[in-house]
Amino acid sequence: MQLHEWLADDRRQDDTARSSGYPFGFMDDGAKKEIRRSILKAVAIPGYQVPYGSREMPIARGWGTGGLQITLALVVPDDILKVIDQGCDGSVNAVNIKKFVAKVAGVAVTTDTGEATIIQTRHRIPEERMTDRQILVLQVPYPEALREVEPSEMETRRMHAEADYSRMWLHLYEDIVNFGEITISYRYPVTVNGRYITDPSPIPRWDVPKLHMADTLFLFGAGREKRIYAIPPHTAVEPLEFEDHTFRTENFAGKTCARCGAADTFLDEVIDNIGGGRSYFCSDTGYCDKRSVTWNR
Amino acid sequence: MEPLIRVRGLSKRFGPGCDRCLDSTGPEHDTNVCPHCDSVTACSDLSFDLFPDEALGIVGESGSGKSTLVRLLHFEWEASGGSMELHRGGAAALWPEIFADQDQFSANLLTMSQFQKRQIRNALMGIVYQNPHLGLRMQVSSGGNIAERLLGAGWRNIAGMRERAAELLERTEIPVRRMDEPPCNFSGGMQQRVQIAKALSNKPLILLLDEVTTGLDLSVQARVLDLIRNLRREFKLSMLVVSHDLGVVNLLCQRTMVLKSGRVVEEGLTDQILQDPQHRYTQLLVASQL
Amino acid sequence: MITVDNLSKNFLLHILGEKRIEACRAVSFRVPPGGFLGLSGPSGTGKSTVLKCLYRTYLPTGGAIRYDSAAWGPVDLATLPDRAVIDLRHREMGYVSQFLKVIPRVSALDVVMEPILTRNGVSREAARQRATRLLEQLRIPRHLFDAYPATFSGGEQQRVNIARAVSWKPRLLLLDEPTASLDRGSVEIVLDILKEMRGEGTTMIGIFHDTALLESVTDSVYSIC
Amino acid sequence: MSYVAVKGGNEAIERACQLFAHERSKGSSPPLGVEQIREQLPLAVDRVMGEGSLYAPTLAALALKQAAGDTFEAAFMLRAFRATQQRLGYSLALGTEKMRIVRRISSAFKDIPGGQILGATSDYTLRLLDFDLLEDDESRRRAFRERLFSHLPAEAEIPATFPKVIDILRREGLLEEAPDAARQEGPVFDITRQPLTFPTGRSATLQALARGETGGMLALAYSSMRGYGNIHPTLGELRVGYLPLTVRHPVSGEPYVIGEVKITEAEVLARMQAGDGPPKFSLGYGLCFGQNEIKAISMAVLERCTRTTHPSCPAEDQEFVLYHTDGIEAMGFCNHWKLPHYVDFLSDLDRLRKSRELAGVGQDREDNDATA
Repeated sequence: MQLHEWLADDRRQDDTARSSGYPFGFMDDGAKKEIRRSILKAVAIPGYQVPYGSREMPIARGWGTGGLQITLALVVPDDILKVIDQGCDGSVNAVNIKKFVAKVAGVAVTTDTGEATIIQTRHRIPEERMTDRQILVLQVPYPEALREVEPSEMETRRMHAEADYSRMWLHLYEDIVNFGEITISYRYPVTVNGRYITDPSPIPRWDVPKLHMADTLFLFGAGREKRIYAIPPHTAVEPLEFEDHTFRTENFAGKTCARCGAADTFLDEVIDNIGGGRSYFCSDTGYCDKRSVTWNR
Repeated sequence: MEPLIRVRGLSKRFGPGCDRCLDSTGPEHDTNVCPHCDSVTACSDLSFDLFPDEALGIVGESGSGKSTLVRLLHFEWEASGGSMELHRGGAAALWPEIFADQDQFSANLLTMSQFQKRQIRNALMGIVYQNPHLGLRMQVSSGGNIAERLLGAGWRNIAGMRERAAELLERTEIPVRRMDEPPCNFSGGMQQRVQIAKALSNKPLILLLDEVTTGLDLSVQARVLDLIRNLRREFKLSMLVVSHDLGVVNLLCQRTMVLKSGRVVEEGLTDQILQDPQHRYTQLLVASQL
Repeated sequence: MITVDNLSKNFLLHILGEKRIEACRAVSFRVPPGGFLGLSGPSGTGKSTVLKCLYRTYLPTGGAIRYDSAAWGPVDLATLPDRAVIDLRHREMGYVSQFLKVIPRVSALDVVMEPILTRNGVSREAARQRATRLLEQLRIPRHLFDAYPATFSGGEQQRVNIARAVSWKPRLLLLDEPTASLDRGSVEIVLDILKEMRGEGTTMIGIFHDTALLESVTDSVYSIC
Repeated sequence: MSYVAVKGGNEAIERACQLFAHERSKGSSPPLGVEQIREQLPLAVDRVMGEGSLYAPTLAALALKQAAGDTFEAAFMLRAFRATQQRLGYSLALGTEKMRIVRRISSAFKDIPGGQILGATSDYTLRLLDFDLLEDDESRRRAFRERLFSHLPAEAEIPATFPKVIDILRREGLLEEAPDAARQEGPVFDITRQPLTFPTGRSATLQALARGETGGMLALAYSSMRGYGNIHPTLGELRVGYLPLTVRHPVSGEPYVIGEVKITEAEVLARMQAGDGPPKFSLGYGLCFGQNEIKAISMAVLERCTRTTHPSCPAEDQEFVLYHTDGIEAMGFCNHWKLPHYVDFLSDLDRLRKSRELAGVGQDREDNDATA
């Protein structure tokens, strides 16, 4: 849905939104406007954390209020929404958020990545490559990658302002000294646009390369911590690595999805029985559904 | 020969200050606390040049402003006034923007942005504090402490950094097998030597030494001072040696500046300062040598 | 080469109640290039003070010291900026005091080699050979070469001191009682070395309490009384 | 009227207590039954029982009613009542595998043997005020119950035991060995009989935290979660259920069950340590009375934090955590500032005036020079 298309088309106020007694998109227009302006600033300065007046939502802090506010600020009636948690459409919290947004914005929902115009996600990026007609909204618990080395917000903002990142690099160096490799598993810090060190949200290493020079717009919303930041399309996103200790993703060699046979997706490990037997399934259930339909035929 | 650094009118005041501060503090009043407004004129109107490959001694008792001087030059504290200019030869290639077209000297470094200051400090200066806690991260490996400066300067190869760290630790007589141990496990003398290794990690032009051997045992102090002397000759470093001990300055420096209550009371060749002191306070200082 | 004109030096000791001590007054003399001037006079009349003023360890109170520097042209040592004095000391002026100013923890060989390396920029090996030759010439026992001079006898220390001063061939050499603590044989060796250096054009000003020695080795003598 | 000096003081105090009781009962609404509190405010009752460290739902409900809903006061009354009770004995050590589970989830694995049992929780509700509850009555509730249970399948068989997720990890050697204190044979450290001395053993830490004040523990644990300290917890398992209490029969010495206790247990996995041996996950353990998941999780995080060898922040400093998380001690001391302090304040006043005098405050600074 391009913006100009939406503006040209005269929107009728959808009656489902009115019936819930709440304004379209649950938030008042002032809130939506502020969040949109924060998003624009975030896109203008890739990787920079824009502080914004985060509103309380009917779901708990730490359960996706940041992502929700971005979705609600952006959604238009004929958007198609997909919501996933740990890659799964059926996950309890994802279902809740989807129901809530559908109720207050009257939008259609889907589990098919290709079909969705807005995808709100927690801790995963869909396996399918997203297009320039889609937006991925990531829920963020810790917006500050430097929190690993510096608890104080005042100090981390100075470090960003001065691009004084040696302490973060030192942390990685010490990891290698103590453990023989960089032990960061999720929230692997990346440098966006060659300037800001940014926290990609707790996505596994597996998803980090998908952020680099992508076609789609990535918007990161931290509700509790009141920050919005973005990785615009075609932006360089490089994981912090050393020439002789390069970034590597999780290793699923020899394992395939028990449901759709995929060998190139991030696999969940499920404990079968008390004896500790394991089986593996695609974490991205939408993708797995589509594959298993064709795979089982 | 052109100086590497030109410092003019450097001053630092803590507290509100008043128009009577300057003329009611200083050597003649034997204090740097202003009786009218209680603010402390830590140092006032310090001017000197530091030449390439020169060790300049700064002596004075506590409260004379010598440590303040080092903190100001290292951009740790905001100067209340004065200028510090870098010679074009020092680092023209690194920051063309701080040199107006033809000028030999850069703009005033003290008034630049924190970002630029930190860039310049990282590339140009190394510092060794009297208290190792100020110079080192005690819980991080000593190799890591050295690597931090290299990382700040853009090094991105672990093996390369470890090799550089090992080389520096060897140069500063620290067993390389202890590279991955944190400095909190080391003796005082070793901690100072790790600081020296860290200060030299990305080949600075200027080494700031703030009372580095104070509090060390005599034999350890001797070893550290010899190390500094040899390193200066080997790396052709300019050094600012701050000490209350004339013996240290005599061993390392050709020229010496004597500070008292925040002012320069005398400046000259080190042997002249020791054998033919002019100012009252310098005579007192030399006479009170053990 | 060097002209001293009405040189005077007083000490003002503030900490002794502004006590004024006059060290020397109205000293004037000239030394041609390659010349060797002796300074004579009873002890305490300021001979050492004059040399220290020339070497700028003392700041002259009055008068001028005009010196034709190779690097800087004619200069007045009395008022020359510190930086230039350091450069002259490094490249042209040598000073041999009565006793060796011990640099702790540096071996005898290194003490002699250091000026050669830093001033003449020869290879380490060449410097080592020249230093070894000089020390042998001054009859310093081989087993003392890598020992610290602080532990040597007075004579041995002074011989190392001289070896150090002459090792790098300065243009102007100031000698303050260099042979005072040496035995007869050593004095002869030192004088030969000095004669050799004069042959290569070094200008010298020296103080020798032994007047016979003074007369024999210098071209002219200036007495301070 | 001055606060205490005049004779009428204690009469005033008596009036104040009566006024408080009056505030509770003056409304037009029917008196609040203790059973109503116990049945309809179970989570408040659970919290008060936990902080009061006495498992007595009815007494906790009474305390809540008496304290007009103030959980600090209610827990305090329960704690005071507990002190009057004679200690009859210690129950036998219990494994929580045999718990009668009503809720059991793990965020470490998508699915776990025995399944993720969501049970009764408000976690997934939309926090929208439900205005229908304004006219709640028995007929509406009966209709809701019928609708709820009408289409449920026949009773599903709930397994007697559920395997512990951390046991599976421990079998794979990914978990640190249980610290030796856990295998301690001797009598359990009893914090109600012996004062805490630092560093304390694990049993003392667990007891103190088990009766800690939920809000205080949450604040400290949240500070650690947000970055002060480097504990990145993953919830290995959270269980809510009923634990059979077994004691040794006084005569036959045979163990037998004397009843059930509702508890919440949280097991938190923290990032590995750079300790000796291969890197492992470290374990934080939390358990408290009733259903109080925030407290159980905070307790697990704090229990792990306080075992950090080099504490780098308050949440990792055992002394700081254990001294500041007991609700009764904290609210008591906070309220004590309301006690008269006019004697102490007078000496303060005197000090202040004296030093201002010395500093010459009051006169103009200039003429102060004149007089000097």
